[in-house]
Amino acid sequence: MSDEDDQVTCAECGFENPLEAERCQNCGADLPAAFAENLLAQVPGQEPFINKARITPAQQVHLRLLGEMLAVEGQALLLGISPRRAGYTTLRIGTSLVLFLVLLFSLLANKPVFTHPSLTSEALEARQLVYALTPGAPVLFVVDYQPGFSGEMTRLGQGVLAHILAQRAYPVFLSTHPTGPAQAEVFITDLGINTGIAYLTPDQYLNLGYLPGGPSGLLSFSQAPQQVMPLTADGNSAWQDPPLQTIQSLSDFSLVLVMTEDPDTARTWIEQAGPQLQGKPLMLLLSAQAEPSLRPYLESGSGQVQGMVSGVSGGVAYQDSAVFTLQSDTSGITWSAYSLGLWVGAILLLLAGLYGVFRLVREQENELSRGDKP
Amino acid sequence: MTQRRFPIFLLILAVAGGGIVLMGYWVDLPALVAVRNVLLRWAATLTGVAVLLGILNLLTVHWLKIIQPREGGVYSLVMLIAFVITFLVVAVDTPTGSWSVWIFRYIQLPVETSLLAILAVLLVVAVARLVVRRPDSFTLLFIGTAILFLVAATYLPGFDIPVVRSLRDWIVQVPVVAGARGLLLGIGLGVVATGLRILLGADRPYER
Amino acid sequence: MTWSSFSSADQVGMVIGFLLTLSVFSYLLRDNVLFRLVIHIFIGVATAYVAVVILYNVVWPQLLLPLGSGDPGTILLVIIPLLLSILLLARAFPRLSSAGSPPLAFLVGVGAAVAIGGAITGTIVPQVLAAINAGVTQTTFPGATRNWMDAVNWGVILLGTLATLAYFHFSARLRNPGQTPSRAAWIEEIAGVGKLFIAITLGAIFAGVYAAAMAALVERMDAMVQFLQALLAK
Amino acid sequence: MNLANWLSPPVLGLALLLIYTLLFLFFRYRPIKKSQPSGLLSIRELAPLDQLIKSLGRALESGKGIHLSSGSGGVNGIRGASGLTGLMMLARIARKSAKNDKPPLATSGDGILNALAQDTLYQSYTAAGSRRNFDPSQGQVAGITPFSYAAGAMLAAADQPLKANLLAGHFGPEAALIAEAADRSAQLTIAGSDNLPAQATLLAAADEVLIGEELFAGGAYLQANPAHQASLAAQDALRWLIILLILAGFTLKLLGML
Repeated sequence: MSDEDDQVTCAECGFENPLEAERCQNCGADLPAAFAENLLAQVPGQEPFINKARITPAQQVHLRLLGEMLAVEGQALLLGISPRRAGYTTLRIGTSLVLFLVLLFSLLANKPVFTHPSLTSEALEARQLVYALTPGAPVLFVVDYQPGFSGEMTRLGQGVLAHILAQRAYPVFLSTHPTGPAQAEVFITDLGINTGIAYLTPDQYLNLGYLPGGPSGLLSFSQAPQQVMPLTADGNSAWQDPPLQTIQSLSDFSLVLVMTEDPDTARTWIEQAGPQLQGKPLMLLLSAQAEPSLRPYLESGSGQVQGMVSGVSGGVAYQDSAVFTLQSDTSGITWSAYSLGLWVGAILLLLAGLYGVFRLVREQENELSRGDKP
Repeated sequence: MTQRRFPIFLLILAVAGGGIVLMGYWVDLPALVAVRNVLLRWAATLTGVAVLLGILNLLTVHWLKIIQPREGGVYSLVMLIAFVITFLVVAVDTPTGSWSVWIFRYIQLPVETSLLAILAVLLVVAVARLVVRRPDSFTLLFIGTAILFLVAATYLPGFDIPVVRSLRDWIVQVPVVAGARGLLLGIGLGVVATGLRILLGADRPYER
Repeated sequence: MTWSSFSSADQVGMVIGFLLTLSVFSYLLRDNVLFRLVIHIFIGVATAYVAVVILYNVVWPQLLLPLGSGDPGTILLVIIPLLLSILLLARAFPRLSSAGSPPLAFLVGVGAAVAIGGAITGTIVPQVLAAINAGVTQTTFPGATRNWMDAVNWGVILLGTLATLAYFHFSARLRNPGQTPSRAAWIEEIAGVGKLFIAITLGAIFAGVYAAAMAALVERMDAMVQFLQALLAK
Repeated sequence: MNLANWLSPPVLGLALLLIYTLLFLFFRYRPIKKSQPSGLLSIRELAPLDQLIKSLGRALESGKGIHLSSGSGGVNGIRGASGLTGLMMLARIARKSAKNDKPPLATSGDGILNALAQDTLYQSYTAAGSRRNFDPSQGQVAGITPFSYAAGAMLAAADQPLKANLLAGHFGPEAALIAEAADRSAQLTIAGSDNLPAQATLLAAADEVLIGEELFAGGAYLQANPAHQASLAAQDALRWLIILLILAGFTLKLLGML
């Protein structure tokens, strides 16, 4: 160390700084912070430095790692990545075969084997909200799921959307994802064609397209929808149809319904758009993966979310209970195939866990046997 | 020695813009709310334009792969051809036109749904690797809860075990609410910490 | 549905969809050329679609249309974001890359403010108040045991929330040399309890992700089965 | 009870924000007393980040690079905070491997994050005094929608000679595809996100995962500059304040005083 023991040399430019300085006065780079004396004792074979020298916590971490590395030098290091990958490849191919054959059999047999799920209490609330819609009531239908999740989300949302249309309400589609406009079109046209609902002419719904900017875009839209989204997804002016002229803010919609698989998207709608709703209902159609992290908002009873339907089971239950009958399912997910898939998936996860235990025991035995040899 | 340039202008732009938007959550002055709405609208528009910047970068990366004789250039050529064809069709036919929806329905949807579908297999292998990597009570509880939730979603007639389903309902209404609430509060704290470091000028990622 | 009942566009589409699905599923066997080709086509198509949507929904209505509106107020309000957008797009050319810093600084600042505001007003405060009110409203336990079960549930939720929050406590002190910095014993106890709640919560979410993946797999298998059945029943 | 309007959302929210700011400024600028130099905050062990530091060292020895993915969440809102945290960690990685001939690869699914990643790389290379070997194409956009980004990052991980992949930002469950591709090329994957489904999926798929808010401590754990230290200390202090607030509120409510 330098002889003036109350100086700290800057690593970047070699300038001598007073001990307390956190940044080098010459080039402004970070200075190493104070040495922790007892930490030094960890590094075997190091006589302690002057106790006033400084070491940053990151160097503290490195010293500890160095200490660990020195300590384990003697033992055979178990590599982080186990060399034999073959076991996992066979597991992967085996799982693929089992799942494909089971689903193929179930889809070809096409016999309703599993009983249909029943409506949860929050799905009942959601159904009441849709029943309360008067003809011509504007409904903001937010299609905010990634196209990858369209299988689950179509099965979940088709019953709700058909119910909204059966109430003669006026859905206005919007998305905060760039893929939203096409997703909404696919969703509506599939529903219109397959279910024979005749009143799905273009003037029965509006596709506003993509709202950019995530939370800040959503905040400005909820305050001034007409200025922020003047045009529809395909570029012609949006707001002259009768039910929409009066909409000046989000609270002018009779119901705001958010369809998403990402809890952050749902949370962003709750955080940014919720306060602007002034009591108007906010309903969530959630993928099964988002339900657990959104439940605290439902249970909080602070009225942030009024109704929630989640997962394929929620969609099937909603569709069974609604007053209208959908001639055929448009999403291609029959309940029995899906349920069989879940059961087989659960069994495969259990077997995979057991396989992991078996592999662990075998690796530890090899470890021991390798250790015994001179 | 490079005197670290400290562009005060960028810092003021970030802190002032952010400060006005943040104050708007609590202060209700009409002037502040008006300025805030303008700033939010600009931020939303700029975020949309930034997507174009990202697309330009993506195209340049693939273009460089084509002109440099590195292998993998063919894939980049295929990507650029697919880009040009789709861009022309969707631009002419509008994003919700029949051709555009055709491309979306028969090219983008099958690939994305299949990418998610193969996760149903990959996650099974991942669970096996998890057990080897971390054989402790946390993993046991994690896999056990997952299996219980998958099984409790549906039942074969005659095989219904009511206790499984009411156990699932209790778990999803009590421990999961508690765990999720704790996690969300924690993540909220982390987000506030990260955001404040930027608004107080301690972190300046925009500096060159 | 027989093959002829589909329009020719749908027939071509179903063939392409079928082949693309098989190519992606082939990744389960091993990474192969077909999979990479399909992925690059997918990236090209997805990117192009987004580019056009941005032009239709952002650039045209919010940057260019107002210019022609004639009223100076809106024109002024559009000039600044238009300028910032041009500076931002200058980032695509390495020579001008420092020009793009002002819009980036503005976006980072506003983004941070929306993050803080959203996190506090949308998550931290409502969840703190919910934890206090312990609003266990929808427990489905019948009649008499209701208030006894509610009390237990309120206790478990309160304990779980606080233990999970305490699990993440980061600060630690160097208790004895030679060991890593560790936390006080009582914090480790609470963290141990929190760990159980985290495992259960993440397990429930993992089941949700697996169910979503299973729904996608069933949908893809069903599409392939429908395609083959339609083809064979020509 | 005027206590109730104290707990009204706007007042409580503003109070928490002001308290946090004061705590941060206190921990940031408090004088470190001469008597206890070790009063410096140290952080509990975070195994995923220790693995990252170890693989940084191994990457230097083996001449392989590190791939950092800052996700596709942009810089807006909660997703943006996790993306920006990813960039803070990129700064540390870039400074450490500035002299390594295999520079770090920084992919993202968003134009802003990519521009900021290029700035961070430029900043770190200049600070490490080797601005010459900074090349902007180290920061790449691999895809613009979340799934096309995951597919693009999958191929980037498979094609580059990498030692480890650090996924630090906003992801969906499709990030498990990146972890799978990395595992097939015998690369280590260390992952952290603000999104809970991604955390649950990566807990199984990645080799090391930062759960809950551990990602947000990544900056402090690696960077060790005083601002990050102070922000983490303030975060912990506010955590216990919230725990006490909840306990106090709950008991008062039970006693019917609230």
